[in-house]
Amino acid sequence: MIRILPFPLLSLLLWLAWMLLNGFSWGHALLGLLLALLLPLATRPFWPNVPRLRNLPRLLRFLALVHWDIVVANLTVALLILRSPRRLRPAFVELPLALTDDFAITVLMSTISLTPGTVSADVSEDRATLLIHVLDVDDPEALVAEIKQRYERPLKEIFEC
Amino acid sequence: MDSLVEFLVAAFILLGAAFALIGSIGLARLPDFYLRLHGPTKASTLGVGGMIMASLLFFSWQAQTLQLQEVLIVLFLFITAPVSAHMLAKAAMHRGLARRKDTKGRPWKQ
Amino acid sequence: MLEIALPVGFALIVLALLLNLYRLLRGPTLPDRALALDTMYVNAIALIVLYGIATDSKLYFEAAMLIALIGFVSTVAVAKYMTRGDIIE
Amino acid sequence: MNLALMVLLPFLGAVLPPLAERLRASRTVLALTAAALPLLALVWLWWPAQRVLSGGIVQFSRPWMPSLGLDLAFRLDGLSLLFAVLVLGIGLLVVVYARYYLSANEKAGRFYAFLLLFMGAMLGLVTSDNLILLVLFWELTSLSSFLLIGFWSHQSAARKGARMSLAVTGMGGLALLAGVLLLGQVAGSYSLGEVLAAGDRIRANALYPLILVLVLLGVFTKSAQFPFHFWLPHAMAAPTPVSAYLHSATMVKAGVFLLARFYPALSGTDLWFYLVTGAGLATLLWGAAVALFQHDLKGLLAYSTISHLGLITMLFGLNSPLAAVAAVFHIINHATFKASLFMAAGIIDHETGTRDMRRINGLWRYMPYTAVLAMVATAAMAGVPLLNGFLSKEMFFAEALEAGAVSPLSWLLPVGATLGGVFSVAYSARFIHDVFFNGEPVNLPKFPPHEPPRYMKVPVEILVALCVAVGVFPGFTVSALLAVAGTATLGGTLPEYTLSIWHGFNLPLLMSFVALAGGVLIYSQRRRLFAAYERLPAMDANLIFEGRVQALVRLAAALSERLRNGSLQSYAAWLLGVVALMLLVYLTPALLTDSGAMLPLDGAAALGGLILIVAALITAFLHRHRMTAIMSVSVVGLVVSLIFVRFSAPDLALTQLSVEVVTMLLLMLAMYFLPVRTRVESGALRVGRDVLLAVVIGGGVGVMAFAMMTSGFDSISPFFLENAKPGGGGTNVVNVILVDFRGFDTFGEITVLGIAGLGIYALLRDLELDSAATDSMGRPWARDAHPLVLVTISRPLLPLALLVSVYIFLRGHNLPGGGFIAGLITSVALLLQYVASGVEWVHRRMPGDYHPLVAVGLLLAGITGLASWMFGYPFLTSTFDHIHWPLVGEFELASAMLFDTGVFFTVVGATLLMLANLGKLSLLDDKRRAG
Amino acid sequence: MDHLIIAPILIPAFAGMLLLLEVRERLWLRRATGLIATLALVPVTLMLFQRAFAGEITVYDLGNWPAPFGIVLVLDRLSALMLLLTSLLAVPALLYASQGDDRIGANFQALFQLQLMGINGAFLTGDLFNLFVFFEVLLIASYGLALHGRGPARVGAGIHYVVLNLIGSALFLIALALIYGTTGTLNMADFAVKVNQLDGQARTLAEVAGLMLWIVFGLKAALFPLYFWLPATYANASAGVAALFAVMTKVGIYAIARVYGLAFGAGELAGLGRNALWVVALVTLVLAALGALSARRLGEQIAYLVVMSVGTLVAGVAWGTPAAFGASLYYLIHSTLVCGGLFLLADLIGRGRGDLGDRIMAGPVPAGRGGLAPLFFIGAVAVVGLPPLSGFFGKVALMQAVPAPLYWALLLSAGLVALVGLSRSGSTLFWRATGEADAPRLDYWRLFAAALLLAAAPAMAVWGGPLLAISDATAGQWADPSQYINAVLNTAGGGG
Amino acid sequence: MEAMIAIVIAVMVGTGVYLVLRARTFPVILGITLLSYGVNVFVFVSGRLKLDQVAVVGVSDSPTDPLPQALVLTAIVIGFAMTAFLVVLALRGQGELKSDHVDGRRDEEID
Ligand code: NA
Ligand code: NA
Repeated sequence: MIRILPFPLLSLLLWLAWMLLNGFSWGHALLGLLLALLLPLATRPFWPNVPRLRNLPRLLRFLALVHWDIVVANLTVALLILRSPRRLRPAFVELPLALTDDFAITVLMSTISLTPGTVSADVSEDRATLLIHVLDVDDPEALVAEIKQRYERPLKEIFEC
Repeated sequence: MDSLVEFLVAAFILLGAAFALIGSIGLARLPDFYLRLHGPTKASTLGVGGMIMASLLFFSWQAQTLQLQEVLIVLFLFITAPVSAHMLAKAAMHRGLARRKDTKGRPWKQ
Repeated sequence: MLEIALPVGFALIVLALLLNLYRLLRGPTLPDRALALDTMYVNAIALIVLYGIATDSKLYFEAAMLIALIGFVSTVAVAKYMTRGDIIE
Repeated sequence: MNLALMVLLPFLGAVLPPLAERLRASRTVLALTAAALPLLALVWLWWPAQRVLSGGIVQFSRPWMPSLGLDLAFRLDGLSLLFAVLVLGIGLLVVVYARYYLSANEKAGRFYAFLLLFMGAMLGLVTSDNLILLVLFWELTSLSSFLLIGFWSHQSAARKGARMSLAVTGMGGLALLAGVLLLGQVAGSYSLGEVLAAGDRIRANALYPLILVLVLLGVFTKSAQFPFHFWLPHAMAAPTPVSAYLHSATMVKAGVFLLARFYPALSGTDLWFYLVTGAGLATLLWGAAVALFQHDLKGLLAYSTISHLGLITMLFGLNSPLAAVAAVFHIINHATFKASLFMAAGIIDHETGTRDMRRINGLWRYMPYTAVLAMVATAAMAGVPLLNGFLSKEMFFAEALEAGAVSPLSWLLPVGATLGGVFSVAYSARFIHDVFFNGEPVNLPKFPPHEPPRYMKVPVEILVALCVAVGVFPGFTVSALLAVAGTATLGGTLPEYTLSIWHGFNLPLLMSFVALAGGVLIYSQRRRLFAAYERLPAMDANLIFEGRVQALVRLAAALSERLRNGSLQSYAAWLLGVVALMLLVYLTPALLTDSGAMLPLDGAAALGGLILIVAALITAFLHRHRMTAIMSVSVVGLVVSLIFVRFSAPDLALTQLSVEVVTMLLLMLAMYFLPVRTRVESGALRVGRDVLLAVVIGGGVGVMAFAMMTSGFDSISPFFLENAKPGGGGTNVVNVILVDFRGFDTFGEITVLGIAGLGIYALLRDLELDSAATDSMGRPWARDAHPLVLVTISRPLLPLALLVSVYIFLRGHNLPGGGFIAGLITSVALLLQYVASGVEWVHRRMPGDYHPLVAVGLLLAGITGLASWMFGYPFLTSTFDHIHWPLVGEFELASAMLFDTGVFFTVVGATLLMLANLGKLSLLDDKRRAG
Repeated sequence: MDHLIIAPILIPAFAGMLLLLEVRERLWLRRATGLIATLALVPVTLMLFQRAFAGEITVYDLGNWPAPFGIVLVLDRLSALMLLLTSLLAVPALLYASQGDDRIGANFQALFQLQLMGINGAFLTGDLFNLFVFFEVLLIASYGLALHGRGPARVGAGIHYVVLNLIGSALFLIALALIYGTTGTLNMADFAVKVNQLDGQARTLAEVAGLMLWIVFGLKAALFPLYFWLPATYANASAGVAALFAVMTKVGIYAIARVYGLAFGAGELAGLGRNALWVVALVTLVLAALGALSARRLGEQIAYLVVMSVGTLVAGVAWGTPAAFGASLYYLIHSTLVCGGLFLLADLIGRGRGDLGDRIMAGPVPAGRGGLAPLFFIGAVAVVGLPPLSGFFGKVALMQAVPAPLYWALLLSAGLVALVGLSRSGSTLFWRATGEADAPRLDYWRLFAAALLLAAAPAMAVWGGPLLAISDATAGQWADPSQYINAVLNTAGGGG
Repeated sequence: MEAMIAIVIAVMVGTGVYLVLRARTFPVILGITLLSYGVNVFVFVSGRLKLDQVAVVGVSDSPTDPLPQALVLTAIVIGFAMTAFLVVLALRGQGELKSDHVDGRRDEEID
C-alpha cells in the first residue's frame, strides 16, 4: 500500500486539484486518479521524510479555523494600516517550538504568516525556536501562548502524535 | 442575473479590491521593511480571496453549477505566499535592515 | 451593480499596483523592492480574476493560477540571492 | 596541329623538375627534364611555322566560357611565331645556362618549375587569339615572374622587388583588363581577328581614348616605360638567368608585344602618337642616361633594357608602318644581345662573386673568351656596324627623322634619338672598359676569376653568333621572319624596306657617328659626371614604393580601426543609426493623423500603461543599480502579460509569465558572478547620442504601431479560424497554428531552444568564475543555505506543478495552454528543487544530464513529423481522431499532441540544461577554492 | 509525395539530435555521425540541383496546408544552387574540424549539424516568418560554433556578434510585423503579390518593412556600416567554423536577392532601397579592401576578403539585371569556397608557426611549407581575382554585366589593394623566415580539406562555361518572379 | 487604446535601445529584454487590438487574429533562448576577460 500510495494526503490533494481544474467527468476522474497515483510515485525521491497525516478531521477543523482567523485578522490589520503608523507597536517575538517535524513546523510558519499581523521571520537551526515579527502587539507572551494554543497544538496532533 | 448574487459578487469584488489596495497602501506608507512586509502578505491574500469568491459566485451562477476551479488559485497562493514572506524576512535580517526604534525584540543574525 | 463594482474594482487594484510601483521605485532597500514586485504579482492575480468576471470568460483563469503557483519563485530567487548570493548551490 | 597543346607543354613541363628533384636526380638531369617539353614545343613549332612563313595563319579555337566571350583560341601568325621562337629559344638557352648558374644547394626543381610556368604564360600570351585569354596569360606572366623574382626569398631585396613588380604590373594588368573588356564591347567580339579588323570603328568610338589609356597602362607598366619603369631595376634581385630571360626577350617584351598586337586596332591617331612616342622617348633618354651611372653590372643592363624598350615603344608610336617594322626588328635584336649580356654578367658575377663594377676591373686577362663574347654583344647594343643592333638602330634614326619631318616637334625626335644613342654608346663603353680593362680587380670575393664551365658559355655563344649573323647577313637570317612578323603587326601590307648593312652616307649614318663619338666623349668625362650624379638626391624606388605602400597601409589601418574600433557600442550605434535614419526619412506625419476606428481608452488601462512606462524608464535610468533594474524589468514583463490578457491572448500571457520566472532565475544566477552596480562611464555626449537614437527608434516604432493598428487590412487568418477545428482538430486556434498550420516554425523554435541549451552547456564547461565571498554590502553570506520553509514547501509543489503541467498540456489544443507552457511549469518546479535543496541533492534524485531529454524531445517532434510520410503526406501533416471509451467518454487523440509532447520535453530539457548547469558553476568555484 | 526537398533540413536536424543522444565519450561515433550526415547532403543536394535545373519549381506544403496559409518549402534554381554550395563547403569544413578541433569544447558536432539545418532551411523556405525562424536556428548554432573552444578573443568577439544579431532579430520581427500588418500574409510569393497592391499608409509601412529587411539582411551579409563585427568573429572562430561561416554572409545576400527578386524587382515598389544598396555595397568593397591591406592577422585578412566579396556581390544584386545577378552567383560560389579554404589554410599556417600563429610578421618557417605555400598562392590568386582561377572569371563576368565605370574602377582597385595586401602577408609568412618553428607536423587530412575547397578555384575555371550557364539560368529564373509565384500559389492541397 | 499601446511599445523599444547601447553586458542584457518585449507587443498588435475575443473556436463571435499570437509565442521562446545564451556569454566574458565590459576592457584600462 505504501508502495503504491506513498502519500495518501498528497494523492488526495492531487486528485481533488485535478477535479477542480477539469470539472467532473468520469473520464477525468479516472485520469485524475491515475495522475494522483503516478505523480507522487514519480516524485518519491524528493521526499526524504514523509510527513504522515494522523488526524484528518483535526486537519479539516484546523483549516477552517485558519481561514476564519485570516478573515478576522485581515480586518484588524486593515484598520492598523489605515490608522497612523505611529500607533503601531511592532515586535520580534521568539516562539519556543514544541513541534519537531519539519513539515509541521513549516505548516505552522505558513499559518503564522498567512494570518494577519504576524510573519514567520525565521526558525532556529536547531528547530527549537521560531522568530515572528508582529505588526502590533501589546503582550508578546500572550501572543506566543495563543499561537501555541491555536495552531501549534492542532498541528502536533495532525502530524506528529 | 439574480440581484442578490449580483450584489454578492459586487461586494466581494469591492472587498477584494479594497484589501488589495489596503495591502498596497501598507506597503507604501509603513515605516520599516518588517512592517511593510505585513501589508501585502495579508491584505493581498484576502484581496485575492475576495476576488476569487466573487469569481466563484459569478461563474457558478452563470453556469448554474458549482464552479470551484478558482479555489486552486487560493490554494497555491496560500502555499507559496508565506515562502516569499519568509525568504524576504530572512533577506532583510541578513542585510540588517533598520527596524523602527520602538520595535520590541530583535531580528536574528543570519 | 456590477457595472459600478467592476470599474471601481479595476481602479482600486490598478491603484494598488501603482502604489507597489512607487515602493519599487522608492526602495529604499532591495528587500523593499522585491517585496513590491511580489505584491504586484499578487495584485495581478486579483486583476486577472476580475477581468475574467468582467468579460464573463474563464479563459484567463490559468494565467492567474500560474502566477499563484510559480510567481513566488522570482521572489525566492531574489531573496536567496540577497542572503546567499548563490541561488542554486 | 594543336596550338593549345603546344602552349600547354611548358605548363606540363613545370611538373617534371620538382618531381625529378624529389627523386634526387642530378642537376644535369634536372635541367634536361626542364628542357624536354619546351624543346618538344619548339620542334613542334616547325610545321606550323612553315605555313606562317608562307603567309598563312594557324588557328585553334574551342569555346570556353561562351557567355563571357572567352574562347580557348590561339593563333600563330608572324608576330606570334616570332615571339614564340624567342620565348622558347631563349628559354631553352636559359635553362642550360641556369644548370651551371644555380649552386648545388639551391632548389633547382622549384626554379625550373617557375621558369616553365612563366614560359607557358608567355607562350600563351603571344599566341592568344582571344582578348580575355590574352589578359589571362598576361596576368599569369606577372604572377610567375613574381615567383621568379622572389626566388631568393631569404633576401629582402628579392622579396621587395618581387612584390613591387607584382603590384605595378598587376595594376597595369587590371587596367588592361578594363581596356580589353571595353575594346571587346566596342568591337562586338573578343576574338582578336575581329577586333583587329574593327580598327576604324574603335578609333571612331567615344570610348577610344579611355580604351587606349587603359591598354597603354598595361603596356607601360609591363614594359617598364616611364613613369612606371622603376620596378625593373629592383627585379634584378632575381637570379641572373631570370633576368636574362624576363628582361631581354620575354616579360618586358610583353608590353611592346601588345603594342604590336593591337597596332591595327589602336594606332594611327594623334593620341596614340603623343602617348606612345612621348612615353617611349622619355623612357629611352631616362634609361640610357641613368644606365651610365649604375655601378651594378646588372643595374646597368636593367636601365639599358628600359632605354631600349623606350626605343621600341617610340617606334611603335610613330604611326609609320616602317617604324613598326623597325620596332619588331629591334625586339629581335635586343632580345639576342641583351640575353647574352645578362648571361655574361651572370658569368662574371658567378666567377668574381660581385657585380660591382668599381671592383671588377681588367677581366680581359682572366677570362678573355667571355670578354670577347661580352664585347661583341655590347657592341651590338651600342649599335656598332656589322652587328644586329646597328641595323635596327639605323632604321630607328631614319624613322625618327621621318616622323620629325611631319610632326610639329620636328627637332625633338631626331635629337632625342641621337641623344639616346649617345648615352647608349657611353654606357656600352663603360660596360666594356670598366669591366674588362681599367686596371686590376679590386678586392674580389673570388680571386682569381676563371673562365666558366664550358657549357655555361654555350648559350652566350649561340646568342652572340646570332648577333653577328643577323648583323652581317640579315637577308639570310631574319628577313623572312621579320617580314611575316611585320605583316602580322601591321595587319596589312608590308612597306618597302631593305635590310642591308650599307645605305650610303645619309643622315641616319651621321646620327650613328654622332652617337658613337658623343658616347665616347661622355664616357671620357665619366669621373666628373659620376661625381655630379652622386650629388643628386638619392632616389631608391624600392624605398619610395615601400614607403607609399606603408603609407597606404597606415591609412587603411587608421580608417579600418576608426570604423572597426572594437567597440560594441559604436557598432550597435551604427546599426541603430541606420535604422533611425531610415525611419526619419520614411515615416510621415500622415501615419499619425489618418487613423481609422479605435478602441476607447479606459482609466485602468491608462494607469496600467503608465505603470509599464514608469517601470521601463526606471530600468533605463536606474540601470546602474542592477537589482533594481532587474525588478523593474520584471514589472514591465508582468504588465506585458496583462496586456496579453486584456487583448485576448491568454496563451501569450501564460507563456510570458512562465518565461518571466525562468528569466528571473537566470538573471539571479548570473548576478552572483557579476558586479552589483554598473559604473558611470558614458560621457554626456554619448548619452545624448543614445537618448536621441532611443527616442527616434522608439518613437518611430510607436508611430508605425499606431498607424498599423488603426488601419484596416485583410489577412490569411480567417482560414485558420475556419479550419482549426475541421482541419486541425482543435479549437484553440493559436495552438493549432503552433502545432499544425505552422508546426514547422515550432519545430525550428524548439530546435533553437535546444541549440541554445547545447551552446550554453558548452560555454559553461570549464568556465572559471570568481564569485563574491561576501554580499554587496560586505557581509559574509547567510549561513542558512536551504531554508526550512522553502525546502519543505518546494516538495509538494513539485507534484502539484506537474499536475498543472499535465492539465495545461492536455487542454492546449482546445484552450489556452500547450506543450511549451507545460514544459516551462515543469522546469520551474524542478528548478525550485535546485534552489531549495541544491544541485547535489537534486542530482542524487534524478539524472543531471539533460542532453538526452532535449534529444528525445526534438526526436519526438521530428519523428511525429516524419510519420506523415508513411501516409503519403508532407512532413508534419497532422491527423486526429475522436475515440470513445466506455466510462471515460469521448476524447480526442491528435498526432499534434505527440508533436507537442516533443515540444514539452525539449523545453524541459533545454531549460534545465541551461539553468542547472549555470547553477553548478558555483560548485566548481567552491571546489576550486577548497583545493 | 516526394520528400527529397526537405531532406537538406531533416538530415542535419536528425543527425544533430542523434548526436545529443550519443555517448559523449565515444568521439569516433560522433565524428562518424556528423561526417556521414554531411556527406549524405552532397548527393541529396546534387539531386535537388538537377531537378531544379530541369526548370521545374518544386513546392512542398508542410503539414499539407496550401500556401499562403501553411509554410511551404520552395526549390527553385537559386535555392538548389545555394544548398549544393553549402554541402560542398560543409564537407571539407567538417573534415577539417574533425581532426581535433571538435574536441576543444562541447557539442561541436551537434552544433555543426544544426547550423547546417538552419542554413538549408533559410535557403528552402518560402515563408518570411519561417525564414526568421531558420535565421535564428543558424544564428544560435553559429553563436555556439563561434565560441567553440576557449580564449578571451573568441569570447570578446562573440559578445559583439551575439548582441548585434539580437538587435538584428528584433528588427527582423518589426519588419515581419509590418509585413503581416499591411499585407496580411507571410508567404513570400503572396507577399510579393500583395505588397504591390498597397497604397497610402499601408504602403509607407510596407516600404519601411522592406528597408528594415535590407538592414537585417545587410547585417547578416556584413555590409557597410554593419560589417564591423565580422572580421573579429571570423578570425577568432576555429578554422572549420570560420570556413563554414563563409556561407553565412551569403545567406544574407541570398535573402536580399530572394525578397528583392520576388517583391521589389518589378511593380509599384520596384527598386526599393536599390540605390542605397548599391552605394553601400561599393563602400563595403572599398573599406574591406583597405581592411584586408591593413590586417595584422591572416585570418582577419581573409575575413576582410569575405566582406570584400560581399560588397562585390551585393553591388551585382543591386544592379538588378539578370546578367548581373548571374555573374554574382558565379562569384558567390567562388568566393564562398575559396574563402572557406583560405580560412582552413590560415589555420594550418598558424599552427605551423607555433606561438606566433597567423600573425603577419616575420617568424619561423611554417611547418609543411612545401604543401602550404602553393595552396596559399592558389587561394590568394583566386581570391584577388587574378587569372587563371575562378576569381578572375567572376570579376570579368561582373564587369561585363555591370557596365558602371565606378564599379569597374572600385572593383579593380580593390582587387589591386587586396593583391598588395596578400603579397605582403604571403611574402612575410612564407619568405621572411627566421628559423624553424616549434610546431607540430603538418596534418595531411587538414591539408587535404583545405585543398579540397581551394580546388574549387581551378575547377571553376576549367568548367567555367557550364557554371556560368548555370548561374545565368538561375538568374533568368530569378528575374521572372511569376514562375515562383505561380508555382507557390497555384499548388492544390487540402487540409489536415 | 491604440495610442496608449503605441506609446507603451515606443517606450519599451526606446528604453531597450538606450540600454543596448550601454558599455556593460548587464544593461545590454536588460536592453535586449526590453527591446524584445516591445517588439513582441509590436508583432502582437499587427493583428489589431480586440477586447475579449479570444481566438478559440466557439467562444468568440469575431475572434481576434490568432496568427500574430502564434508568431509572438515563437518569438518569446526564441527570445528567451537568445537571452539565456547572452547571459551565459556575459558570464564567460566575465570569466575569461575578467571584465563585464562589452569590449572586454578591464577597469584599469578605462580609468
Ligand atoms: Na549555484
Ligand atoms: Na670596373
